[in-house]
Amino acid sequence: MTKILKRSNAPIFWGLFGAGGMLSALFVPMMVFITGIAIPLGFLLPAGTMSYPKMLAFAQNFIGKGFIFAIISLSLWFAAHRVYHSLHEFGIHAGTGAKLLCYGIALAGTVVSASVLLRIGF
Amino acid sequence: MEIFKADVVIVGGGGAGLRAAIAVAESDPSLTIALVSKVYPMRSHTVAAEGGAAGVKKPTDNLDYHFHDTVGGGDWLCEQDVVEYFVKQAPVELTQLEHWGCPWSRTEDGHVNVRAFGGMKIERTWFAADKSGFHILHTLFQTSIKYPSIKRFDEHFCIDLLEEDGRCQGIVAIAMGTGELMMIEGKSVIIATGGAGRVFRESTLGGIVTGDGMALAYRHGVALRDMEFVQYHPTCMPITGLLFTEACRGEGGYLVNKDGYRYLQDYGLGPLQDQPKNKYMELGPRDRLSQAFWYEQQKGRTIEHPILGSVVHLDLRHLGEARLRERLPLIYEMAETFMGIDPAKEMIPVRAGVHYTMGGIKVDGKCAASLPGLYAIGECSSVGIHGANRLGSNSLTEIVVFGKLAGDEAANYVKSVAPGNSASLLKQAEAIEQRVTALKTKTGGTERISVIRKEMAKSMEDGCGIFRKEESMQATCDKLAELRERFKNINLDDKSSVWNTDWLMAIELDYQLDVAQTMAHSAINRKESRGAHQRLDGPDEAYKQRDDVNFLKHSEAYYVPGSAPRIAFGDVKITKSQPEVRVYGAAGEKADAERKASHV
Amino acid sequence: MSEQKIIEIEVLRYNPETDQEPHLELFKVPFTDDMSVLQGAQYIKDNFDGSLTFRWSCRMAICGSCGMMINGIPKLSCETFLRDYYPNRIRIEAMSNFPIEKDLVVDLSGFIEKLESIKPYIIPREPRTLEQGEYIQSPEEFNKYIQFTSCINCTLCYAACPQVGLNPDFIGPGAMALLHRYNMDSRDGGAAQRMELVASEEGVYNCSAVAYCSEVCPKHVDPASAVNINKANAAKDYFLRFLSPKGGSK
Amino acid sequence: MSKRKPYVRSMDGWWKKNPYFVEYMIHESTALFVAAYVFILLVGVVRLGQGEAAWNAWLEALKSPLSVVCHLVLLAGAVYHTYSWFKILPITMPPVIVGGKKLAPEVLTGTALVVAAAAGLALLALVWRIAL
Ligand SMILES: Cc1cc2nc3c(=O)[nH]c(=O)nc-3n(C[C@H](O)[C@H](O)[C@H](O)COP(=O)(O)OP(=O)(O)OC[C@H]3O[C@@H](n4cnc5c(N)ncnc54)[C@H](O)[C@@H]3O)c2cc1C
Ligand code: SF4
Ligand code: F3S
Ligand code: FES
Repeated sequence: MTKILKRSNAPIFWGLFGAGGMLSALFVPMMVFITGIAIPLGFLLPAGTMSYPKMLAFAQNFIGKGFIFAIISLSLWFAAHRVYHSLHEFGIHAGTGAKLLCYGIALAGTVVSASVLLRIGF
Repeated sequence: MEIFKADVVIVGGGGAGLRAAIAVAESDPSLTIALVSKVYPMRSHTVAAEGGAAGVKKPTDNLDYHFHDTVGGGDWLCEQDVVEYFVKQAPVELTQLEHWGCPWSRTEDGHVNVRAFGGMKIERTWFAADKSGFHILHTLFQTSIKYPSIKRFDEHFCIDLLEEDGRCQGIVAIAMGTGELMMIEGKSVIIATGGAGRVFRESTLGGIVTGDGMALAYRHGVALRDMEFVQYHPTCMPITGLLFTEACRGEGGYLVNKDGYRYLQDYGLGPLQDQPKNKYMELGPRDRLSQAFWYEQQKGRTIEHPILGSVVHLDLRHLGEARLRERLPLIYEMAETFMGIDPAKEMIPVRAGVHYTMGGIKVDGKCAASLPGLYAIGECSSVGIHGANRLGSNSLTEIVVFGKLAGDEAANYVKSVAPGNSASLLKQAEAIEQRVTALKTKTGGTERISVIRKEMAKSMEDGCGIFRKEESMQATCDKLAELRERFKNINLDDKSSVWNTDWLMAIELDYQLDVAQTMAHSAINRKESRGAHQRLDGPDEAYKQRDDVNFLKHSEAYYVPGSAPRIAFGDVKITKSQPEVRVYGAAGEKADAERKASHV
Repeated sequence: MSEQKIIEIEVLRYNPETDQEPHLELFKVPFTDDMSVLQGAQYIKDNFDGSLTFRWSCRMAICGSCGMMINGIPKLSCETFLRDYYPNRIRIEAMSNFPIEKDLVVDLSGFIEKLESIKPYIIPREPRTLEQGEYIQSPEEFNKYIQFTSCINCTLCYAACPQVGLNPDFIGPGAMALLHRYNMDSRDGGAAQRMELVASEEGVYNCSAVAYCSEVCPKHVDPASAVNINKANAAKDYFLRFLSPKGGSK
Repeated sequence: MSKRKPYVRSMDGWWKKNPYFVEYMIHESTALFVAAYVFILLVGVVRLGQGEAAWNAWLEALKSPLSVVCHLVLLAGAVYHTYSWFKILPITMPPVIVGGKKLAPEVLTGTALVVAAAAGLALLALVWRIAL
């Protein structure tokens, strides 16, 4: 075979996709439950669980900060990758445009969360 | 017409053809090889072989044992010098397959394992679970991809050989995808087209096993040798003919009749053994087992099944599910999907079915046919190792041993010959094109090929079955002559070019009719019983016996245009084994001991 | 013989010399309980229309010729039985994701090229002469690859995989299973050479883990796992390049 | 001239043609649910960075019935994502050999789901601790 093979850059996106998929599979359901259902309804968790000081402290904590960042950014990369693939699957071959849009949003989300978390300080 | 020029043309992409192609490529990378096959190589019928390939492996075994098993198994109709070469090369070639990646089943310590097989004195059958042929074929096919000098013509159907200056110089083929013809020139041609068992009805064979190569060589004046010897396999699935490998018995399966009785002990294969014992009971040779089935049927001791007909039972239950799944996974699945039977819990109904053509294109010990430049290997050939009855697991070994030899021989041969005259070859090819195209386009015929095919198969079964008689064989000969006539009056439904399988099947049928005639006429002329050819007639039933005085001879069928074949007889090469009574079981052991004593 | 029943078989017909596009044709086929879909097709060819075109040979699910869509699902027609569909109508079509040549015959040349491109042969880790005998392989070593040797090249997995349909250049599940078979064989040392293809744009990342390929595989090869395990391998190779000058392929 | 004319069938609507593909599309779509939630979370983080008032407004917004209903839907999507992610785990990771035998896919998926449940509960416990 003399066909010239071009190396795919997919590993980067695929790696982010895999990490995001795994992380969100492990934690997102419980997070949705906590922030979107239990807290608003005052159900199960003590009142004030997510009060400003507590959350600020959490976000300033090294581990807390890392966790929030990882969940947000990686999940976005995961979703972007899947959506990009699904577009292809629906026969929308927008090519680079779709790619830029999908991964662009993920990148933007990553940058925003990183900058906010950094600004919050340690 | 498209033209391709090769040094060596190989017709057939089964185990034999692939092994030959690799041999040519390895012996001289500068030679161009055209590998022509009517199916993708991995679809070839080698794929269906289950049990394994014989080659001396154990320290307790030796080449002499393998030699004697083979020659005795073949009822002394073997070319003994060729058998000597065969048994010597067997382990080498099987090891070569291992090096190429063949996943032979192994022992716990990581060495290749061997299993028992019918008619073999010692375990020497290399196996890859029960998919030995599949793994051999895929290993060879995949390995062949490594060699750039092998140019494949997949799904190309060979319709004739080109002969000029008294030597074979190429072939003409139909590219099935377009329906167009092409000429492939070659300084030598190796035929490796496999067997012809599809001329029968109930067989273990794939749809492609139609004897094409045999008919091609035959029409060019090469003899078809020992064609009357057609092997029935004793354990086939009724109706479909699908095979339950001999390894079922090698692993310890029993054959029982309707009373649950292991009837083989009544047919010179006893005494009864609990554990599988080589050359005893279920591990006797195939011809004997199939004949025993026939006798049981005559005695009314087979099971009469409403749909399946007369059957006996293959009992594997005592082996247990775990062992069956490990050693016979394909068999397990086949019984489940095709018959809805769990072999660990129920017995499997089986009967004898056509399995192998011992005879074929007559070649010498170097695979060369009488037409210079033409070679033949594998099941389509008669190199002389199977005699009147092939031992199970010798033919997978045959395809690699003689595939290699023919490849080397052909590679050598082409260096000595000058290129042919393309223009006159092309003229021949164009004449061939007209002939086969006419078959397709002609109108006004009234015969359906499927009807002729079915009548042929039925007639072959009636006349050339496990046991044979003069009248029924004559009836078959007459029927075949009639069908040859009727074939001229066929009409095809499909007159198109692209992928016209109707057309290809008509050409195959034409080949089959030739091959069937050689079988029936060779059979009627052999007035004795030997190996797979068993007669019940003759003055005072004399033909029931083996007759070494008159028939320790190969039959040779020669083509006579527009008529039945001419049958001649040729000598058998004997080196170190004089014909003896062919006995198995306890009697066999005794004979072995006596032979040893007298030889020392 | 058991009582004869009649089953309706609808066949997707296409004759490139007369048809613009495929169309369905209905046949009424008498059948017995032991008849496969393949035998149904043969019955049609023998008795109704000799021009019906399909591939077959072994009838025992080992040669890999007879794949087709049976009621929309890729199956080997020789081991699929008419009785399981009766009394409903059964529809047979050429395998999805391949161009149709004629009736049930598809163009397999693309698949064959892929198969040839993966170097499906032992590239010896340590050369060995025939006199030295066989390579030794422990049961553990053997078990690592044996499952992937069972592929019969039937291409049902290609007919099942939408990514193959969407991008015909995708190397696809069956060929990847075979590639993995050699990579996992202790006799072989060619994994690095094969990586170029695995990691290429035609390679494993076209797969979105639909996994239907493994679902339809008649030989339980699990090609989906072969493809997906190699995503991780290719990723490792991709990043390793940056770490060591020797690591990874080009 | 060759009379070949291979016919290429359209892929339009392929995913509607087989229940297996419909399921695949549903599980692919769970990414949108995850993304939607993460987006809400991102807004929360931004609001947190903007100070207490902004944060409390975000918390307040989450209390609207619409929000709660939305989160119930998101929860369903996220749980399905977890389920489907681990269902394909057996093909996406190298085989796990236990006692010389490959672990059955069901066992692997089951184990992973148990791990996921444990991870969720651990998270809940952690939040509880922070709360106290
Ligand atoms: C079910 C079964 C089980 C068996 N089990 C065993 C076993 O356990 N051990 C054993 O030793 N033997 C076994 N055998 C026998 C053995 O498998 C065969 O004898 C052997 O594989 C034949 O190989 P071959 O290469 O000669 O032919 P094949 O493998 O049949 O190949 C023939 C080739 O020729 C090509 N061809 C034919 N005609 C044409 C044409 N006109 N134009 C172009 N190409 C053509 C075909 O496409 C094919 O590629 C078994 C046989 C069967 C049927
Ligand atoms: S992996 Fe399975 S489905 Fe795919 S070609 Fe091989 S045997 Fe067929
Ligand atoms: S179906 Fe196709 S997308 Fe991947 S897992 Fe199988 S190759
Ligand atoms: S005919 Fe060989 S696989 Fe079906």
